[in-house]
Formats: sequence, C-alpha cells, structure tokens
Amino acid sequence: MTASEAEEAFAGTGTDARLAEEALIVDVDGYEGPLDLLLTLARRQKVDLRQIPILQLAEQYLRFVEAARKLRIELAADYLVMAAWLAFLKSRLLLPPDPAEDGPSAEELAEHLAFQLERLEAMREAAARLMARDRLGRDFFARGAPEMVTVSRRTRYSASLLELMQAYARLRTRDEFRPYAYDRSDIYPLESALERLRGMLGHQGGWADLAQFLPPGWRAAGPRRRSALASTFAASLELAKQGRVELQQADTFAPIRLRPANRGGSGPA
Amino acid sequence: MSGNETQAGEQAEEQVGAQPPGLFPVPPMAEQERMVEAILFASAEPVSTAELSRRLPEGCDAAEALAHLRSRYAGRGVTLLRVGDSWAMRTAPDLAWLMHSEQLEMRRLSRAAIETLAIIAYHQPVTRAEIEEIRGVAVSRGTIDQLMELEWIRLGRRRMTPGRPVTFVVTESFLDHFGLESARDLPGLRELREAGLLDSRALPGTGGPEDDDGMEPPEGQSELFED
Amino acid sequence: MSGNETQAGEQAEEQVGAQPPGLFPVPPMAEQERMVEAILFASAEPVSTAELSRRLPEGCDAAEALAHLRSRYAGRGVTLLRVGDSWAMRTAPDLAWLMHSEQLEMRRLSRAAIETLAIIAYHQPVTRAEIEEIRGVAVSRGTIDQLMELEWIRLGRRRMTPGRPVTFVVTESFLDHFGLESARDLPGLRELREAGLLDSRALPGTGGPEDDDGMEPPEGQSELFED
Repeated sequence: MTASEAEEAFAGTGTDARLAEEALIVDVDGYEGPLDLLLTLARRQKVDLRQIPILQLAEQYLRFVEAARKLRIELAADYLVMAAWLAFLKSRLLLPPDPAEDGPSAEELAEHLAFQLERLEAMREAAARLMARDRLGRDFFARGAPEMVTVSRRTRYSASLLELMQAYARLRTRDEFRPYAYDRSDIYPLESALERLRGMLGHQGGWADLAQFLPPGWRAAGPRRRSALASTFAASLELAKQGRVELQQADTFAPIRLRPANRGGSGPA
Repeated sequence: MSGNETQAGEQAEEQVGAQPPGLFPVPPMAEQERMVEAILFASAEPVSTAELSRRLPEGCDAAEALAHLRSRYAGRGVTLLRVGDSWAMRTAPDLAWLMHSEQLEMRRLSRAAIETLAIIAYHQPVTRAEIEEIRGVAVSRGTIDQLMELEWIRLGRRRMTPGRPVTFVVTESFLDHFGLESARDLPGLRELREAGLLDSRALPGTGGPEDDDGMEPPEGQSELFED
Repeated sequence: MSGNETQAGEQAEEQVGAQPPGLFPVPPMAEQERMVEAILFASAEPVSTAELSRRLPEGCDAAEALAHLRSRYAGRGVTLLRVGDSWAMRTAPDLAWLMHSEQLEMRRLSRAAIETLAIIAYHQPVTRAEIEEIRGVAVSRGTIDQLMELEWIRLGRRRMTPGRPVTFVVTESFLDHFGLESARDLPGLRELREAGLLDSRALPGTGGPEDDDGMEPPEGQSELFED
C-alpha cells in the first residue's frame, strides 16, 4: 500500500475516525503488544468478536502500521512481525486456495486469530470481575486481635520459597554470571536482530543499506553501533542462508546492501 | 463472676494440659461447636479441617461442628467462610463501609499483574509460555515475582512436555483474599469453559513446541512423575 | 448522661465524612448489633462505647447493641469482654487450653542454613563434601542438625564411593512447607532468570557481618558430624 492510498483510506473513515486513529498511534506505547492493539481495533468495530471480519481487521492493522511509518513513528519489532503475518494472511484469504499447499488453511489461521482475540478479551473481563470482588482487608476483615496464648513456646523457623530460590541463584551465579546483567545493555543480541530484520522485510522493496536496519538508539557511532551492526549483519547472513534475502557488496569495505529475495516464484528456492 | 471464670480456667488447664487424653468422654456437639468457634476466632488465618481435628479432643467431629457453626453465623456481622480446605471467620462484606479504620492500603497491581493473575487462576496449572501466548506479550520481569510475594500464586507440577516447564497455580491465600471457597467458584468459570476459551489451542500446523500443548498428558500420567 | 452522648454523636458527625448522612432511617437494632459485632471482631484494640457511637450511623444506640451482643455471646466459645471503658472479643477462659498449639515463635533461617537447604533441594541426594564445594565454605554441624530437626532434610542412601559418605535429601515436610509438589518443580537457573527472580534486589543484609559465614562455628567442629 502506498502512502497516498493510506491517506485515502484514512480520509474515507471520516474525521472522527481519523482522529481516533492518530490517537492510537500517539498512544502506541500504551498498548501491550500487537494482540492488544488488534483487540482495540476489533472492539471499535463494535461487533461480536466471534463474527469479527478478520480480513477487515487485518486491513485496519496494516493501515495503522502504514500510518505510523508515515508519521515516522518507530514501532517495536513485534508490531512489524504481526503486520507481516497479517499481510500474508490477507493475501492467502484473498487468493483461491492452492490445493498443493499443505498446512493450515487461511480460514483456520483467521479463526485462530479470532480465538486469540476473544480469549484475551475474556481474560480481561475475568480479571476485572476478580478484582471487583469483595476483598480481604478492603471489604471484609479477619480478626483484628488474633489470640496467641502464651503457654508452650515452640520456635518455628520460617523461610519462603522465594528466599530458597534466590539463595540458590546467588550461589550458582556468584562467579560466572556477575558481569552478565550489566554488560547486556550495550550488546544487541542476534535474536533481536533476527526478529527485527524479519519484521521489516515485508515492508522492504528494493536494495537498502544494511545500516538502515539498525534499531533506533543504536545508530550513533560507538560500541553500541558496532554491536548492533555485527548482530544485524549476522542476522542477514542467516536470512540469506534461509533464502529470504539477497546480499550485495559492490566493493571491499563498500556498504553492504540487502533486499528481500524474490518470492514471486512460489516455494522455497 | 470473673473470679469464678478464672478458677474454672485454671482448673481446666491443670487437668487437661495441652491435649485432653482420650479417656475423657467425647464432648457434646454444642461443646465441640464452641471449641471450633474459639479456635477460628483466635486465628487471623484460615484453619484447615485437619488442623481443627488435631486440636479438638479425640472423637470430635470437626465437620459437623463446622456445619452447625456456619448456620449459627449466617447473616451475622461476622460469618464463617470456607477457603479451600480451610475455614475462617470474616466480617460480612456488606458492612465494608463501617470498617474504614481497618482498611488496608491495597498495593496497586499493574494491568499486566492483574491479567497474569487471572490467567493463572482460570487456566491453572499454566506455564509461562502459555501466559505469554494468551496475553500476546512477554511476561514482564517482576510480575511473577510480585504475585509470588503476595502469596497469591505458587509453583505447580512441571508440565510433561518437552523442556518440562514449571507451571503456576493459585494459592489458598488467593482464595482467602478474594473470598472464594475454591478455584471452581471463580466468577464466570463455567461459561468460559463452555465457550472453549480455557482450552489451550495452538496455532494450527505451526509444528512449534507450543503445538504439543494440545496433547496434554491425561491426569493419570502425572503419577509417573512421582517415581 | 444522655446529653453527653448526643453531644458526642454530633461531634462525630462533623468529623467523619464516610458515614451515611442522617437522612437515612436508623437501622433496626439487629442490624446495629451486626455492625458492633463486625467492628469489635476486626479491631486490633478494645473499642470504647464512644468510639462505637462515632462509627455507627446517626441515631444508633451502641450501648443497647452491646448489651444484645453480650447476651448473644454468653456461654459461647468467644465472649464479649469489658476492658476498662472498652469492649473486646476474647476466647472463653475455659477453652484457653485449646490455644496452646497457637504458640509459635517464628524465626528466620540463617543464610548458611537456607543456602545449605537450597543446595540439598536442587542437588539431592548430595553429600556434605558436595555442599561444601558449592558453598565454598565448611558446613557447620549446627546447620545440618537444625535442618534435620526442622524435618526439612533427612539422610538418603550412602554414596557408593570411597568412604561411603552419607547423602542428604529433602523430606515431605519440606515440600509441604514450601508449597511444592516435588523437588523437581523447583525452577532451574534459566527459568529463575526469565521469571525475573534471579537478579531482583539483593536480600536484606546481604554481605552484612551477621550474615557472614564466618560467624559459623569453627571448621574443626564439622569433624564431629559422624553417624
């Protein structure tokens, strides 16, 4: 979808809806992940979650992600992963089923997503009902002056499971893991790079410099950039091995460029 | 009056010591009820039926005494509540407005903690991965920690699936706090189960490790774990 | 006297905002009795008649409600006791012997003991030498004795290695106390870290002098530990 199409899609929904959409984006930090966002979008359709038109929902989500890009708002990798998955689902739902393809049908995938949304909604309602119950210490009370008759004295030692586990962890991590937790903030793990790269691939057209895929906050020159670059490069090699991207380097020390592998000819290369 | 009572008290103490021996006749039910009443009033925590039986003289029927006591306190300012396998005296919830001087400051739980708690309660025993699957996000650091510190959740059996992940279940303190007789009395539990919303259903055909969850071992199999 | 009470009531009305306004009808006496019952039950201290009047809705008669309540509890397992100008619920004196097992002094386990216990739980069956290797210091006899007395550990099979050292394992009471179904349910290091339990704030007093393993009895004593 191009930017102008996204704009059209927005214009088509009317000013109120558009304002709401922008409010969503501004508020994206307030959402707990893509499922939460999807649920919010679904709720705004004011239909029974069981009847939720997944195709429409997928389009809404993709429009949302597109709009966020347009406003240059960085979305976390998992939002992009979900966008890629929904784009895939959408195309599967629109195309006639391929009899040669095994695995779940698009309808099954859509149904599972609807189930997930309904379950999350149900758990939220259950949580709200639970917290609204009469509660000890707020609505009903235990004996304020419990009686302990002082006749026989027995000492009991108490220790909680948490203390026990922490004691063990302390012992076992005394030596080997001490610097681990601190150094971590300057190391960009390969897993994160992979996740980010996978998520962004769906939205990438032609060749792009590898450096463009670095996460925000890791781009300034220094050890953090080096770590992110190394991990992103390793991740791109991994994806190239899987046949999902193509890599190119014009010359020694020239920028490394990357593009999604041509997946037009269906099936793995 | 008080002189008399004191004397009676001392006498009783001298005679019976910590536990009246079985040589004495079993006290009448009205007396057993008084004893159960005294024990439950004295404790701020729920007392289990087993503990009651241990503390009552030999031959007493704690369950029957409890039933009498429960109907005696029905509708009163203080009522007898069942909490899992235990019993506790608690003030009637409709008088909450009277109790503002007793009210405790409730620690505000994050939305993540509240949802995680509900998921554990309704899906127990449940693994961390399942909680994350339902919420769609990672369980944030400290959430499980906080719920364990509140003693609302504890570790259950390990799941017999690859990796044998630990599971979480809710505790008796959880039931006590929310005024539940048992986890089966969670609000809306039956409707959720009938709607299939408590099933663990994996994404069809993913073939990932999550897929195995659909093949939970039957109850009996957990005994294998004992060895 | 009644003039005094009225005055106290009016004063209270001004002070306490949480009370229902006087527009409501005065609750029936049975209801007033319930309220007094709940207040006395939940209060940590004896409550004076004046305080009761302040907390009850306007127009209530705390003294009368108390009189009703007192006769209701006459001869029960719990009685309404006058303490100076105040009122409290107390176990009937003739049942004092029932309270004996309530008498417990809770003490925290020393760091040495909890670490030793943790190692046994995670590594059972484990020998004394192995425990010492993991802790990096000698295990005092007192520590093992204490854990044995608590019935949290017991002797396991002898190890079939030179010297045939005894091993230690955790007991059923251990599982019971820590709310575990099996020692295998204890989370591993990776799970601890993922659950955010591992690098949560340091335990109070960590590294403090009283926590020091140096406080343990001298090493030579460990030789005394033979069986």
